[in-house]
Amino acid sequence: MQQLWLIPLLPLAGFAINGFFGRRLPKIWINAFAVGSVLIAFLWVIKALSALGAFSGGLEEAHVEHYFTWIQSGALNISVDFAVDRLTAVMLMIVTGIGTLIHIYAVGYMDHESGYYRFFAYLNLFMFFMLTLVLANNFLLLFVGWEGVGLCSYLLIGFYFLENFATTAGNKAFIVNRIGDFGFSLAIFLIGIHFSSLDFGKVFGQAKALPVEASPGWMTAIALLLLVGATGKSAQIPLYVWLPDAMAGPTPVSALIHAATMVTAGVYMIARSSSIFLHSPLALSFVAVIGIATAFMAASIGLVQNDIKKVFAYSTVSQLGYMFVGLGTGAFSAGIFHVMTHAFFKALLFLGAGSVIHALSGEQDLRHMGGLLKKIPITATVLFCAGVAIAGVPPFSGHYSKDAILESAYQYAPWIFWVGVFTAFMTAFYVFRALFLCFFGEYRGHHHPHESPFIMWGPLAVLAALSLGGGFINIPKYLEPLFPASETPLPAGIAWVPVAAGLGGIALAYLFYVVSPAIPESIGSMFKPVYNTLYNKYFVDEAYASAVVDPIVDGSRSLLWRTVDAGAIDGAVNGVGKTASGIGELLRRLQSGYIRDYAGWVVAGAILVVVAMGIMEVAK
Amino acid sequence: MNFYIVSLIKSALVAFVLLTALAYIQWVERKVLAHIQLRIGPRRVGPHGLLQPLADVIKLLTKEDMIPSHVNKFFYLLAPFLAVMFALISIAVIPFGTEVKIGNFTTPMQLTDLNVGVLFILGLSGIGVYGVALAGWASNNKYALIGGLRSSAQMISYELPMAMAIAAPLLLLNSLSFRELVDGQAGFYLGFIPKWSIFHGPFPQIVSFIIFLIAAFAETNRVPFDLPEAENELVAGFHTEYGSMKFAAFFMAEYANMVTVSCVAVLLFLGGWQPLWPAEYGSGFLPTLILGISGLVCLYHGMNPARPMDRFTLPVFGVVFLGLAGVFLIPAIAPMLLPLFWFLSKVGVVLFIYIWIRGTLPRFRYDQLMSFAWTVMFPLAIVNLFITALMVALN
Amino acid sequence: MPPIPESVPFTWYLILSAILFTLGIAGFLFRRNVITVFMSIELMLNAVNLSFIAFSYKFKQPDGHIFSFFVMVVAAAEAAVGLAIILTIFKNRQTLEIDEVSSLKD
Amino acid sequence: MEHVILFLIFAVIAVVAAINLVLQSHPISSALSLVGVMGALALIYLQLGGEFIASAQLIVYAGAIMVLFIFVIMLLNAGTERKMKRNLWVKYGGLPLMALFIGVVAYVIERMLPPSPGGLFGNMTHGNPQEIGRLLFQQYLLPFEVTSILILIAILGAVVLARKEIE
Repeated sequence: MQQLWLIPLLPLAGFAINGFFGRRLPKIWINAFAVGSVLIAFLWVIKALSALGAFSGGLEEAHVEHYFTWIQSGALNISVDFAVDRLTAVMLMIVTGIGTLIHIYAVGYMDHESGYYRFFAYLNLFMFFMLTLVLANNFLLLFVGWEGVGLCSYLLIGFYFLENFATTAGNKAFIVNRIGDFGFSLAIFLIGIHFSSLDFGKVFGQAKALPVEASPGWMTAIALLLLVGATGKSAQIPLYVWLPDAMAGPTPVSALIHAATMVTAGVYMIARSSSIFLHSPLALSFVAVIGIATAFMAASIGLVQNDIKKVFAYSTVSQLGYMFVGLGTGAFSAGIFHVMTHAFFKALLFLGAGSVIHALSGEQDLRHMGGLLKKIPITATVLFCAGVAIAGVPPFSGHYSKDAILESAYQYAPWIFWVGVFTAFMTAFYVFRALFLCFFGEYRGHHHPHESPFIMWGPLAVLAALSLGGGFINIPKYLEPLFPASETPLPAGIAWVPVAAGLGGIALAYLFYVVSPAIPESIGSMFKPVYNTLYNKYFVDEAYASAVVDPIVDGSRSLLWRTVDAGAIDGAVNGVGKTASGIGELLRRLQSGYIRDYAGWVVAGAILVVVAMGIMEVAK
Repeated sequence: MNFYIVSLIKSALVAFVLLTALAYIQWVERKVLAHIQLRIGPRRVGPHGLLQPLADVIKLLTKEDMIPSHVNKFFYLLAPFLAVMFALISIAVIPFGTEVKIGNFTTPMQLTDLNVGVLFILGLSGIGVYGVALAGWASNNKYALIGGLRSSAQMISYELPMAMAIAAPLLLLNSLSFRELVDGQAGFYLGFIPKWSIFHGPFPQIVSFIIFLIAAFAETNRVPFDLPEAENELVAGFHTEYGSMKFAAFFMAEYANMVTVSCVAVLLFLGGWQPLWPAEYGSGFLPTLILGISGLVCLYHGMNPARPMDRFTLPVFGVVFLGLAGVFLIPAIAPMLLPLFWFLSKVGVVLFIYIWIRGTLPRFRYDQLMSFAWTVMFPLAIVNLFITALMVALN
Repeated sequence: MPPIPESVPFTWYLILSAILFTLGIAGFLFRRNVITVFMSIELMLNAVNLSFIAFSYKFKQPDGHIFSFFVMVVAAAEAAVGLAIILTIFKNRQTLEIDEVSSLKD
Repeated sequence: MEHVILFLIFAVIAVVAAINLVLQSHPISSALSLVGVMGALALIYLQLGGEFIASAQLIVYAGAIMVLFIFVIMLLNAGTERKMKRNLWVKYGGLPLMALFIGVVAYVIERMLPPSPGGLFGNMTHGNPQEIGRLLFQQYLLPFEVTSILILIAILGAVVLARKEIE
């Protein structure tokens, strides 16, 4: 026993303390509990993993810890137990590690915010659920964590609940996720039906036992439903719309939840249930297609956004798409690899953006930035580190994970590869567009930029180091025992293409936004419709609004509310009330208030019983 | 049927002795009080007023038995009856000595050896309240009512420390039957310290003995706890409205209770009829010695009398005493009489303490009385009980 | 007139207890003085105790005694509280008539 | 023989006292008759071998609870109940109904219980304090403790209820 339960429970304790007493606690204590709990959790993770030999080539098999039986009904026996295998180990390291850094960062970032304790309470709660999700050894417990992180993301997106857009964004995220969770829960039911267990070990064991070619239809159904869930949580087409709005939350939240950890839950889940997906090529191809489509679309939208966080948000979506491509093309380990590296550089990007925003005291619009290179050099440096990482410039982390994905994509279907490459090009372009707009040229804002305190750029430095060197952590190799990787490098002819795309994107961005800023405007006016389409995100929100939201709203207003609720339900309720009061009107006469009457009734009952017994005796 | 006859004889005997004793205890009390207060006390009726009790009884019997018009007759009459009845019943489980042997027929010196005798006594003392309370209530008289209320409150309050104090020696001796209790206190430490429960290991019960005594005073409404009949505040308390024989009944009840309580004290704490020092040091000859000396003294005073009457009375007493002294020497009877002697002398001592304290101490105030019961006696008794239990458990 | 048996038939105890219990009920129902009603309850409790003791005599095991002991203890607690309540009622309404304390219905 | 006679004596005392309890119009009389019932029952307990329970009956019930009752009656100076005319069927139907009830119960008891060796003094020795104590402090320890707590609460409640409000 490695006392894995401590890992999620430490943040939970932090949440409890801050949530209940935070209002009265001084800031220093809040920081101590919030950051301390996560930090200790991180250290504990390291201790447990090293004890399990995760760093020394051990942990080939999953290490399971059973705590107690949760639900015992019929054949279904769901118990609360945590498991650690190499996949979980990677996720654990990412979640707790990045989490710790971001907590520390948040101490500085949220310094002036109101609701300080509330923020950290939510953040700790999120850590708890995320760790539960990662550690869970059965689908139901995973679902608990899944819903929990959804809840926390809702709470944190709506953190500035006084602003309207924040609350609406929170609602949007929550509702859209419901759709995905609906699919996920259906999948869980199917699994429960067909495997008569939700335990990972049992389910995947049985799944592996089945012959791949003759896999039953319900397997595909399960896989597709799981995919629905994953698209919800990991912001893939068609459910990605919530993620960009989610940037309404504080930047550390965007970094932790909407870049590094939570949104990768879908990837993790699919990778976790790989043995189900492997039995349904159809579902796999769905994953790949959705992934590449999302990647491309989001990247193209990202090209023209002016809000720095929006840009990074869309980049997140598209990177997630990359991960899905990895998963869909069978390179699960590559997907996870990209999860890790992406966690590094995207967290870094967001935190850096946060640092910029902090420096400009709230300014998020790229058009009001510029020339900040001198003013906030550290932030600039780390942001450029992240930029090169995400652009896939060798030998930085993004390069390796992205290449791994693209390799398997090429194996799977060359067109996916080419689209991926173009996406990579766009990625590099818009990221550096943002960076150049932010740091080069003339300062177009009217604030007085100031460099962030150490407590903020300290974590940034660490993340920068990681996103530069993170690529040398060979995750695919590490995950071999789980996902037998097919290492077939790109044919020499096109091995250089992705790198070239990345560098090309950077170069183009430099040309457009540093050398001659006139060009983009002219292009923009030249291809006005395209620009508008991109700028309005392909009008997806509007489409959803007219296609889904409005009908539902009208329908519920007219049908559900006026007819069903007011008519049927209220009628029934009132009817029940009337009946009850009518009966009560009759029974009221029983309650005369005279104790002797009550006693009389009791005695009458007793006499009845005795007489009945007497009669029975006679009857014998 | 033998059983019934024997019981009848015994109870008749006990009743006679007890009632006489009650009368004479009162005489003794008057005498002792008198001497404490440097008076002489009764000496008109009979030699040294020895016939005074008889005279009192006759007076009380022959007085007009009047019933006030404003009382609730039934309860008014019932109350003294209850009081004296409960007081007298409780003597039934008190053993006075080992046992009587006549030929081959033996019977214990006790009306009935109930093996929950102690509980029986406790129960009766609990019920004993009714007499007083009813009397107070039935008299339909403020003073009487207050007296009745006071006494019932006081009795209930002192029941607890008393019970606690009794429980401690029970723990030591591990029985509820008086006879076994006394047997449990036989023997000596180091050959001369008697194993009475006030000296008994592992935890001598001196504290609980004192608590018991105090509680007993309260139970029997004696000075310094005689609030229910505090003359100077309540006229005569609960028996204000009672006269003649009914008053005498309360009087008897009070003294009977005294006797009972003293007997219980002796049985539980003072080793019952166990001698004060071992027989090999000649404890067996103590009664002979005392009686003999007192007989001789009487004879001497008879030779040269202070008053003319003494010339006839004192020699008679002297002869009687000497005769008794002789009786204690008869080997066949001695083993029966010795325990009786020890028991009675111990009871006498306790009774004397009663009288002594009455002669010495002033009366409590009512609130003092209650708070004393609840804030001093009760906790003390409980603590004592715990310590005893602990000690017994540790042994 | 049947001959008197040597030992008391076991059922007699139960019947006695039943009679007492019924009398308790009667007292409860027909009396109006709160205190008397309370005492009728005590009477019923006693009746029940009797049957407990009788049964534990029949089955030769003391558990019945234990139970009736508990009944007594609880009755003591009940008496303490109940009498306190009665005192309060009297303090507030200057009555012990159970029928005048009927504000429960409104 | 004499056992039965004694039982009958006590039983008659108990029943008469109980009837008196019901009929007497003054609370004090009822209280005393209840004490009478309890005394008689205590003796019957003795016959059934319940030495401890008999003593407890005397000490706790007769000695403490009923004294408390009488105490309260005296304090409140409760007078006799004023007669009030009952409705007819209670007046005339009550007694027969009770008789019927008792009859049915007796019948049921007689029918249900097989004849068994009856009550003799000293025939059962399980009721002695040692046994009770052993059971009470070993097998029934938890109920015992709970009851003690209950009593504590009751005491507090009584104090709170009966104390005079401090203005």
